[in-house]
Parts: sequence; C-alpha cells; structure tokens
Amino acid sequence: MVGVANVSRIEQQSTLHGTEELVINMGPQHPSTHGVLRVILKLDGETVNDLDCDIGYLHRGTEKIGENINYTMFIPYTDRLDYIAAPSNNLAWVTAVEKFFDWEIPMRAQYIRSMVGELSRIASHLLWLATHALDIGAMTVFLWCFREREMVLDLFETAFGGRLTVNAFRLGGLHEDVPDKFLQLTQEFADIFPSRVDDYETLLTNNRIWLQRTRDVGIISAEDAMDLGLTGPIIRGSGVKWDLRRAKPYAAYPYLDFVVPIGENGDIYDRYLVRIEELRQSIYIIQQCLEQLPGGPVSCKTPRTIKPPEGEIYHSIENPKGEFGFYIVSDGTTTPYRVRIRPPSFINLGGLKKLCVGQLVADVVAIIGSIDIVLGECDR
Amino acid sequence: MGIVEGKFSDNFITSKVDSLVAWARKSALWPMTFGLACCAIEMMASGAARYDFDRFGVIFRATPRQSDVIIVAGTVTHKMGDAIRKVYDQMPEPRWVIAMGNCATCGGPYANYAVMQGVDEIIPVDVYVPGCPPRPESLMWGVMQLQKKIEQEKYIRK
Amino acid sequence: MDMALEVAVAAIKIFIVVNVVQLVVAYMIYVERKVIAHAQLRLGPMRVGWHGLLQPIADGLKLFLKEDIVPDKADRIVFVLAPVMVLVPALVVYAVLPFSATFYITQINIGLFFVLAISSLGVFGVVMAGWASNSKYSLLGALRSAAQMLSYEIFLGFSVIGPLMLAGSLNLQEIVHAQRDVWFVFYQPVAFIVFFVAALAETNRAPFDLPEAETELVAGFHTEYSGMKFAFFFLAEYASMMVISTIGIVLFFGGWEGPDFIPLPGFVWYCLKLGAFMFVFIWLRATLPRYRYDQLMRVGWKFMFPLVMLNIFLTGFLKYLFL
Amino acid sequence: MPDEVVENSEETNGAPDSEESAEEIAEAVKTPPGEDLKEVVESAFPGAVLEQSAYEDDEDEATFVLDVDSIVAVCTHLRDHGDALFKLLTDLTAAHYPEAEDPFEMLYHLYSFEHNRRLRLKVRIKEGRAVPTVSGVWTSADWMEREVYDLFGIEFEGHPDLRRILLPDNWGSHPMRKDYPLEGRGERIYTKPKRKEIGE
Repeated sequence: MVGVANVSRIEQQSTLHGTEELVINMGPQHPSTHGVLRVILKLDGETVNDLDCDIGYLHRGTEKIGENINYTMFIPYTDRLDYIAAPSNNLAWVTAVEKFFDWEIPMRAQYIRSMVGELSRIASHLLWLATHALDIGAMTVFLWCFREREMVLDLFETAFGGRLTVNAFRLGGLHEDVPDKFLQLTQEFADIFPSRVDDYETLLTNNRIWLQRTRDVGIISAEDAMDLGLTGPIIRGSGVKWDLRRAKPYAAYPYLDFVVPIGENGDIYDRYLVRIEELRQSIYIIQQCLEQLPGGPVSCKTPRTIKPPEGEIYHSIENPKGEFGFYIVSDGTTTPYRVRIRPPSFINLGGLKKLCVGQLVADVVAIIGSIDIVLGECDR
Repeated sequence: MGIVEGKFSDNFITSKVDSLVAWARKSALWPMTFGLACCAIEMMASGAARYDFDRFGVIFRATPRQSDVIIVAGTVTHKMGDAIRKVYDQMPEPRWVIAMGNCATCGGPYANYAVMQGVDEIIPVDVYVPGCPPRPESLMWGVMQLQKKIEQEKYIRK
Repeated sequence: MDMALEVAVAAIKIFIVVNVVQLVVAYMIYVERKVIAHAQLRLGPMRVGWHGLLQPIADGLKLFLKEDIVPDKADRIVFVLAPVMVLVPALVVYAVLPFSATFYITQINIGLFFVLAISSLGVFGVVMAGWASNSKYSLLGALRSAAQMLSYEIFLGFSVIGPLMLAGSLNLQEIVHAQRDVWFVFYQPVAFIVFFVAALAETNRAPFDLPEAETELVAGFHTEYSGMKFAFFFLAEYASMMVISTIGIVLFFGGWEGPDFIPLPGFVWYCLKLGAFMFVFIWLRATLPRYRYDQLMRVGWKFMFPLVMLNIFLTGFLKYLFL
Repeated sequence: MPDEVVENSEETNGAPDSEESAEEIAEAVKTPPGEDLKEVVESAFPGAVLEQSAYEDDEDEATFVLDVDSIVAVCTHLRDHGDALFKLLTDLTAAHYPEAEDPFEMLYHLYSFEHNRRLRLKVRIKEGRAVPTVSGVWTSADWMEREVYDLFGIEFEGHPDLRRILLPDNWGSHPMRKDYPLEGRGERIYTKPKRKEIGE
C-alpha cells in the first residue's frame, strides 16, 4: 500500500495505558466529517480532552497543476476546489488574473458574475444547512434544502451547461451571454426562495432541541477568531463586521446594497443565524442584479494568449466559506510560476481544536458542521 | 450461502432459485456513504428528493458491515487508498463496487503525484460511471447497470 | 387430554403471533420508509413490487443471504448471542399482549409487570453487542444505549402507575375493561406525556436515537453487525416499538375497545390505534433533531422524574378523596 | 443603470473610504505603497526592510523583504502597533526559485481589519535554513507552516508540532519544489522547462 494514515499527535503521545481516556478515530470514512477529514479525539467519558485533525486525504496537487498549465486551463480546476460553490472559485481566479491587466470588464459581465456568485453562495449555504441539520439529527431539513439546491443547480445548467462544476467565467468576462431563460428562472427562484428560508426557520430557529444543541456550544471570541485566522461566517458570527464584498469590493458589489449580518456570542447558533441571514441577503442582491442588469457585451477584448507581465499579486474574494484567494507569481510566460490557493476551509479547520476541547463528542460533530468545511479546497 | 454455492447443475428449479436470489440482491442494494470529493455531492443529490434513490430500494448505510455496494465517489489519492481498501475488506460478501466519476475511473483531470490513477488499482470495480461529476441520472444508470449484472450472476448453479 | 389441547392451541397461537409479528414488523419498516419519504417530498420504495410492496421481503432475503461476519477480535460467543438476546425478549412480551377480547396467547394477573420486566432485558443484548464487537463506536453506542434505556425505564415504570391505580389491576385485559367509559388518557394526561417520551427513549427513537446516531457513532452498537444478525437488531427495534405502542394503547387509549356506536371488531380497533401510534413515532423522526446525551439525561432526571412522581402523588390523593 | 456607488446607511467595518480627498490620493501616488508601514517597521527596527516593492503601485500589493532573523519581531510589532494592527495572517506560503541565490521565499500575507489593508512580507532563505516560526504571533500560522514544511521542506524553529499535514508521513519528498515533477515521485535535477508558447 502506498499511502499510510499519518500518525497523529495524540497517537504519538500514547501514554494511554493506565488512564481512563479513550482515543477514538473519526474518519476518513465517517458520515459526519463532510468528506474525508479524519479527526482523532481523546475522550474522557464523552468529553473531548484533546483533538487532532489529519487532513490531506483529498490532496490532489491542484497548486502543482496550476504551475504547469496556462491561465485559462486552470479555470476548471478551480471548480473542483470548493465544489459546493464552484462559480465562486471561478470568480476568484478570473478576478485574480485580471488584476495583472487593466482590462475593462463590461458591466453586464460584472453583474452576472455577482449574481452567479450569490447563487453559488445560496447553493453552498443550503448544502451546509442540510448537512449541519442532518448531523444534529434533523433529517427533513436535509431534503428540503436539497430541493432548493436543485433549483439553483438548474439555474447553473441553464446558464452554463453544467450542474456542479460549471466553469462559469472566462478571463475578461463570460464565455457568452446568459440566455434570457436564465434571467427569467432566476427571477422566479428569487421570488420563491425567501418563503422557503422561512420554512427552514420554522423547523429549526425556535426549535427547543435545536437551541439546546447549538446555543453556547463551540464559542469563539472575536479576538480568538482573528488569531486563528478564521474568516467568513465564523468571524461574522463572533461579531466582526467584515466581509470582503464590502472591504475589498470586486465584480458588481460596489453598486449593490446589502447588509453584513453579524452574531453576538460566536456560538453555533449565531453562525447558523448569520448564514440564514446571508441567504436572504443573497436573494436581495440577486434581485438588485436582475433589476439593474445593463445590456451590452459580456466580455472585453482579450489577447489570444494570456501572458501577464512579470510580477506577483494576491487577490481574494468572499467565498461562502470565507476568504478565498489566489497568490499568483507570473514570470511573463503563459504559465503561472507559482499558484497559491488561500483556502478558507483549511485555515478555519485549524481552529477546530480550540472550538472543541472541553465539549462533548456530539458537539464535535455539530461544530465541524458549523465551520462548514469542504475538503476539496481544504486539501487542494 | 457458502455450502450450496455453485453446487447444482443448471435446471428449472435451480435457475428459479437463482433468479429469486438475484432479485433479492438487486432490489436491496445498500451502498455505503463513501463520499470523497465533488462526486459525493452528486451522490447526496441522488439520495435527495428529486432523484430519490430510495425508489430502487437503495438506502445509504454508514457502516461497511451492512452495505452491499461501495460507491467510490471522487478522487482517490494515494493517502486515501489504504482506507478504501480497508473499508472494502470490511464489507461482507457479496459486494460490488461502483467507480463514480472520472477520478475514480482513471484519475480524471488529476494526472499528478498525489492522485491514484483510478480506484481499480486497489479494488475490483464492477461499474464505471463516467462524468466529472456524473449527474445523478448517470449514477442511477450505473446502479441499474449493476442490477443487470447481478441478474446474470449464478449463485447455486455451477 | 385437555392439557394437551391447551398446549396445542397455545402453540398455534404463538406460531401465528410470532410470524405475523415478524411480517408486520417488516412492513412497519416499509411504512416508515414510505411515510418519511413523503414527509421529505420523495416517493420512497417504488420499484420492487407495486409501490415497493415487496421491498421488505427483498431486504430480508438479501440480508439472510449475506455473508455473516464475526470480526476477528470480537468475543465470538457473546457476539453471536447478543442479537438473540435483543430479539427474544421483544417477542416474548407478545405472550401477554391483548390484541382483542378473545385473541391473546395468555392472560396473567401480572401482565403489565411481566411486560416491563421482560422488555427491559433487551438492554442486556445491546450492552453485549457493544462489548463483544470490540469496536469503540459500538462500545460508546452501547454505553449510551444502556444509560438511556435504564434511566428511562424508571420513568416508564412510574408513568404506568397512575393508570394502574385507576384500573386497580395489573392484568392487561382488565385495564382495557376499566376504560370502557373513559380512556385513561383523559384522567392521566401527564402520565401519558411522560410515558410517551419514555417510550421514545426506551425504543431509541428520534429525538432520542443517540445510541445509533448515524452521524456521530456510525451505526451505534450494531456497527459491526452484518447480515442476519443485523436484521435481528432491526426487527427487535421495531418489535419493541410495537410492544411499547400496545402498552400505551392499553393503558391510555382503551386497548382494543372502540366506541359502541361504531361496530368494528376489537382487533380492528387495536390495529387502527397501533397505526396511529406508530405514525406519530415516524412523524417525530422526520421532524425533530437529536438530543445530546447529557441533555437527554437532564430532561429525564430533572424534569420527567419529579413530574411523574407528582402525578402519582396527585392521583393517589384524588383517588382517596373521590373514589 | 448604476452610475454611482450605492451609499449604504449601514456602517461597515473596512468599507472603502469614499471621502478620501484628491490630495491624499495624489500623495499616495507619489510615495510608493506601504511607505507609512515601512516607517512603522523602521521606527522599531531600523534597516529591517531590505527591499520594498508593489505590483503596479497597488496599495494592497505592498511587499517588504525582511531578514530571516527579524521576522518574528517585525510580525509581532506589525500586529500590535496602532498604525498597523495586522491581526489576521491571511496566508503563509512559500515559493521556490531554484536558480536564485536564496532559492526559497517565505511569504506572509497580512491583513488589518482596522485599516482595511494588506501587506506582504517576504523572507528569502537558503536551502536547509530553518525559519523562526510565527505561530506564536498568529495561531493560524501553525497549520500553514506545517503545510510549507510538507510541500517545500522548509523547517520552522520553535514550531510546536512540526509534522507533515497533507501528504503521508512516508512520502519522503516535497512536491511543491520546482525540481519535483508533476507526475511521479521524488525530486529530479531541475532544468528550466522549455515550453512552446501558444501563438509563437
């Protein structure tokens, strides 16, 4: 066998004989680790005393691939990083590469990019809600969320032809204009979706069991969140009003109105509320995009070969999971010299230990769910 | 099953018994939830409301001991290979494997140092489902292909 | 001669009941899949037989034909014994359950006591399974299960005391007769609530399905079980669900007796009530999230226990005053 | 058709300051980006910033090259100083330039919530040289340094738990180095790839 599981820190310190602690291994095949995460827990009864993550089971060498193919060819690979919100990743890559050039991206393309970005945020948050609720045992929410997620995937299919990995954007704009039917269906979706969010909230927000399972569990303060590098809904759940769509606006976000929701306590429940509110805000943004959508071309004139000048840039966007960025070093050829993906899941997962120690086993599952990781982008 | 397996000649009764066994096995295919990457999301979608795998009697089980088929959904890295083999070994006979998606079939777009070029390097695969990722319909097609395959297998006949 | 005849009749009844129960339990699983599917906007089994009606048979046959694995490190004897230990008590209890005025296997004076005593034996099987599997998930599942079943056994036991005091008998048939006019659920609503919650916990159903919390403990105490042994656990779970439901019906909803103005046989009434009960079980599973272990215990000991004690005290007091 | 930035009643942390006067913008163009931050660093550690650059004078791409020994002190200073407050270590990574004198480049991307700006720190090191860990400054550096160790083979002094994170323990080599091939395992002798450029 070529690969072996890494020896975890907990297993290394195997002074377990004679103690009453139990080492339990969750994953890499485990229903609630959201993929192939392996978590090693040291338990005292049902309380977690120590925790170690073993990741890399999905390390696919995406960065290395990026350094061997050209800028356009890399777009489909970004789809497969955070595969739950693929268009968002495309957006991060194309905006990052476009930073090398002074192209003027047409407004229509920018609006469609924002709109599709928000749709992918909805898709991602829906999958998060589905699996998070399933982890805590609410089975029906899972299927309800998937119903709406299918609607979003249908929209992607109408516009770009793919369901999950859509390869939505191109350097300089879009591949081609979206069909009218896409706009029409998006309008229908935007009309229907808020009531569906109400449905989820009926099942969960005031559910006593849900409250007991999520309130005051997995608390993280704002200072700690910054120290641990947590981004996205987690840091907002801890009360830091920081959203890259506002702080460093990209695409059409400078022209769009939305509220950045924040939490107070930084527990699982606050992160839940933040994400639910983000669902509503996304719909609000989409509606604005549909109203304001200008006409015109969807792509600027780009050279046949994308050859950025020498230099290095870092650009990041607000992915559903957090700050998702690319650090690109160009050596003036068609192939990037260095591609670094700034993975929100990877860094957010680094905070898992801080969140989990002292909690119960059942909470670990809930906390992993509330961090909202996706292993494709965590391991890259 | 072991005592009677492959012991009888081909006749009316044994073929009927075989078809009954095949019917039971193909009607209750319980896959193990073994999501690795992107394809896992489509696998979940297959179990969800629109595609509803439960119609075929397919319900996802969490433990390998109680499952009949392992759907390898996603990229198999060298690091993961060991775990997959272990899980496969834990499954009771008869067991089947569906390689879902290009990565599990042949490595897909990831031709590099970390990725195993197809899950058939470590476990025998019955059905390959192409796509990156395959749509839930494709996965359903894969399951139905597997059902056809099970129908043709012989159990108590030689 | 009479003795032999009696034994023969009893044997036939046992045969019928055990087989029918197995079949009904198998179809209970089918119904559950269907109901949950419809709650989740799906169809559920459709392809195996008309609307998937043959699904339980296919499932059962497949499990029967599956390789039976005993893990290498497992304690072999205990491992094999555990599923039997779970299923047998669940079925033995049917000996005293009244299905109608005339159809029951036997009628003993300590019927309810017998039910409670035998059904609590099931927890031994669970603990054995968890221990013998030699797997940490199984062990944790079994520990949770044992703790949960034992503590909720107590509330279950206390909650039936209220109706017992009203009926004045442990004989299940007599309890049914005592409710000819008014169901005890109207006299004893608090006892019924406690009974119902305890019943959910006792049978490891949502929102108390911690022992087999799939997302935390893979499949709980039966993680390592495959094939027929796993089917035993599955059958036992649903069989004990039916037992608990029957007890609930007998104690609080007048058993097989229906209102006089609707002339239906007692057995039909029993089935209707059982169906309603089971539907609520399934409905809850489709709706509620899961409790955490410590919360479950807290709910039990800090809330249910005082409540049920208060109920017993009040019942006794009122009965002393008015009857 | 939107012509203007929508003004929100909501005060957002770190929103682009639209009231920045024209003079300030003109001033910013004159001085290279990150000049004020350089002053912040130099005030405590004179001569610490060896080089200063920025891609196309973009404020967010301000880059300082530091000496390897001063990195922890400078990072702590940048985190705590009132004009910097780089409380978020956005990213920590490395790059490999096999032909350069100092083949490895450590990269620290910092972000300040208060001032809504980014800063990139660079440290150039030789093969085999260990870098002091910044995991004491930002806890988030823990995993990212493990990743750099895993993929580049750069060691970190004082790191609490330096193990491979993505690849198996027995992997043996470091795949993100330029002399490591895309397929196969193990470093090879590095030759600059001769690519036929598309369109040439």
